[in-house]
Amino acid sequence: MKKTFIALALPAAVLALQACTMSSSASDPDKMTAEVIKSSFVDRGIAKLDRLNPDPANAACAAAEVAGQPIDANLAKSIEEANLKSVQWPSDGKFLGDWKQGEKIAQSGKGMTWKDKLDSVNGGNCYNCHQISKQEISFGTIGPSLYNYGKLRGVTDPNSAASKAIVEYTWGKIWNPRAYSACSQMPRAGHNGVLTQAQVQHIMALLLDPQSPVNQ
Amino acid sequence: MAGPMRIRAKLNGDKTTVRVLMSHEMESGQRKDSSGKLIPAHFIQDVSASLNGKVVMTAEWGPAVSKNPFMQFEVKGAAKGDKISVSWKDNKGDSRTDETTVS
Amino acid sequence: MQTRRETLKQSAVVAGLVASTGLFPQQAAAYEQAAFSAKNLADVAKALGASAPQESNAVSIGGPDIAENGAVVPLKASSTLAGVKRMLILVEKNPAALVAMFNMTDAVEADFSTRAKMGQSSDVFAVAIMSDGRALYAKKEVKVTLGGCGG
Amino acid sequence: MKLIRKNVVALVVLALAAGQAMAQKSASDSIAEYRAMLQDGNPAELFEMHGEELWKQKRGPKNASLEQCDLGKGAGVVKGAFVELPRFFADTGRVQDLESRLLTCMQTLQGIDTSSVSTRTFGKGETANITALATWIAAESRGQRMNLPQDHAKERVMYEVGKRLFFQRGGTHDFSCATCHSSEGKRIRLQDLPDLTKNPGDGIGFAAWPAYRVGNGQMWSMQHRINDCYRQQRFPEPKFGSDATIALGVYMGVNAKGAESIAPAIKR
Repeated sequence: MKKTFIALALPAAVLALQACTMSSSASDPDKMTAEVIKSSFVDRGIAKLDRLNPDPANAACAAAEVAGQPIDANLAKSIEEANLKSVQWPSDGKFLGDWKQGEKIAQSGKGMTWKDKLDSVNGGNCYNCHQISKQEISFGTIGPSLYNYGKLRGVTDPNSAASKAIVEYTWGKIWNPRAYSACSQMPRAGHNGVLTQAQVQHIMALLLDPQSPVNQ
Repeated sequence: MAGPMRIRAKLNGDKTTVRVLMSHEMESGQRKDSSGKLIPAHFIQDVSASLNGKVVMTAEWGPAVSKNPFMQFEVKGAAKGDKISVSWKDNKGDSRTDETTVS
Repeated sequence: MQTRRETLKQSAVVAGLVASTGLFPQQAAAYEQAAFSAKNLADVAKALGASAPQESNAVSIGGPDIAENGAVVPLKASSTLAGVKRMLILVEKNPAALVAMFNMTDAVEADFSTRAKMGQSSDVFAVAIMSDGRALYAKKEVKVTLGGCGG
Repeated sequence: MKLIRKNVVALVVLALAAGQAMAQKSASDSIAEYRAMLQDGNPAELFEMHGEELWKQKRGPKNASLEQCDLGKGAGVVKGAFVELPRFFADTGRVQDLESRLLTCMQTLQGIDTSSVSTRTFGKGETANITALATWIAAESRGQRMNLPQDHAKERVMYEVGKRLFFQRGGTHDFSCATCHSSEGKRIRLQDLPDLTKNPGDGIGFAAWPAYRVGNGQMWSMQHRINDCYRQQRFPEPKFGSDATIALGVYMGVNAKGAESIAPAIKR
């Protein structure tokens, strides 16, 4: 967690520089916004003000959205490359854990708000945005359906060479979705320390284990 | 002191639909506070409704009736201008009575 | 047309009246604690001195198929029969099944609605306790869903 | 034995899947039905009654009511005020939303000590009073269409600030308001998410709050709604009546121009 925010401090300075180079009329609301943020927010519980330090990808994606334009293609590419490099692959070499635990993690949206404690077990927030198993009818649609995720991709044995590419992609996507899509709306669950390596392994099993209800 | 009820009594043909909203916590006795202690049950147990002073229905409730309770029933033989009054009493002995006019 | 203000003023007066005349005739008979502690339909009926519950087309239960929030589930119990003494609303999987009991007079229809808390998906029942002691019921399933965010 | 059990489980799962496919088709219909059942008898009415009393009641060191409070349409004008807020107020030199304006009136007209009013006291004391007042004031404009002014330069700046805050990504999950509220027809779990970057339709989004939350039985003002969005975004906390919350109100309110207000609504 701490590591992430140290990494974020530098880009904030970059952002400030970018703002100064903009035309004065456009820079007014940006400057005003920075002042409003400064005067409006306070620390509460574990949610400290440093959570507002923008990293360059967040700032660039938000600016593009404000302008109603897609992010610059070269910038997108560099963001994706940098993030792919930072993905931590499973230290024990195991990509898949237990789908039953994965289901519980996918169901939970808990953790890291100002009401939570630092040592609380975080959820993956998955069902908030995705359909996953067919049994759960209360699912969101912000992200694509993940029902039959492994089956549709032909994963019959996640340990096989044939499945290697999709297994690694899925790990990278959960760990840090920005590795493949610069302005992804999906949280960087691994990179930002929302989920532990073991939790990511369980979610991987939920999606890719042929025994998982997702693939029935 | 508990806030007033919102009572509406509307004549439809020969029946009057009475809708009541009550201001009450309806604490179930199952919930725990932030320190893990059980919050004691606090809920409306007895309800009574009258038409021009004569009791037309009573009710007994458990703690599973929702917070800020809603109740609806149909009274026979009321006319516009008649008084409908509703009372409740909770398990701690607090009570409240309000009334309205059939419209 | 009565304003809310007038209603409020009057309520104080009425409250005084309640204290003196006693608007709770059922308190002559105590609160049905046993019924409100019972775990299922059969035990609730037994606690109220009724016979074994039987399903009946003349009783109906109204409620949603899916409740977006279990904290507030609108339920309606009604019957077309004459001779109904009490209408009950039950949620089978709650810690105590009986939610509410409505006692009839000739001046009201056997038609009552309220809102119940439900901890989980469950069958819900409307029960008519008849003057002759029969307990007639209707049931339906209400699914309780998980809400968004969860944080 | 084990094998047989496995087969049975598989069968059950299959049957469930078929059943669920049908349930899924009608799940949103069922939810709509559930919401419709709650419309008649919205406990927000209890707060509305309390708010009206508070407006007319002489309170505070100055023993005054709020009946001379200027909500933007002149002293004491309540009807229609809600659908034009937040707006610029010359006496404070600020753009204010309904709740921060009520705070001003309680201070100036009634002399009430409002230091206890904060995000930590939602549902309690004077903060609860402000919510009740906002509930009644909103109800007095029920059925009118959102029509926030953008005449004053500060109102236009606040719109631009609100827009930037709306898209600001941060917190541990990189969420912004836009993550959930910038496209049509999306859901979180089973709850529909309004697209707040434009007019989301009558009685949706900004035109629905204050609202009674059935989940916790609480009356939530827009301040409380925005506060809890930020909590779930894993941001630090915006102060009660802070410019960030007001700017977001301007952004959502201006975008909702023409939408019919149904506030106070009832929500899950």
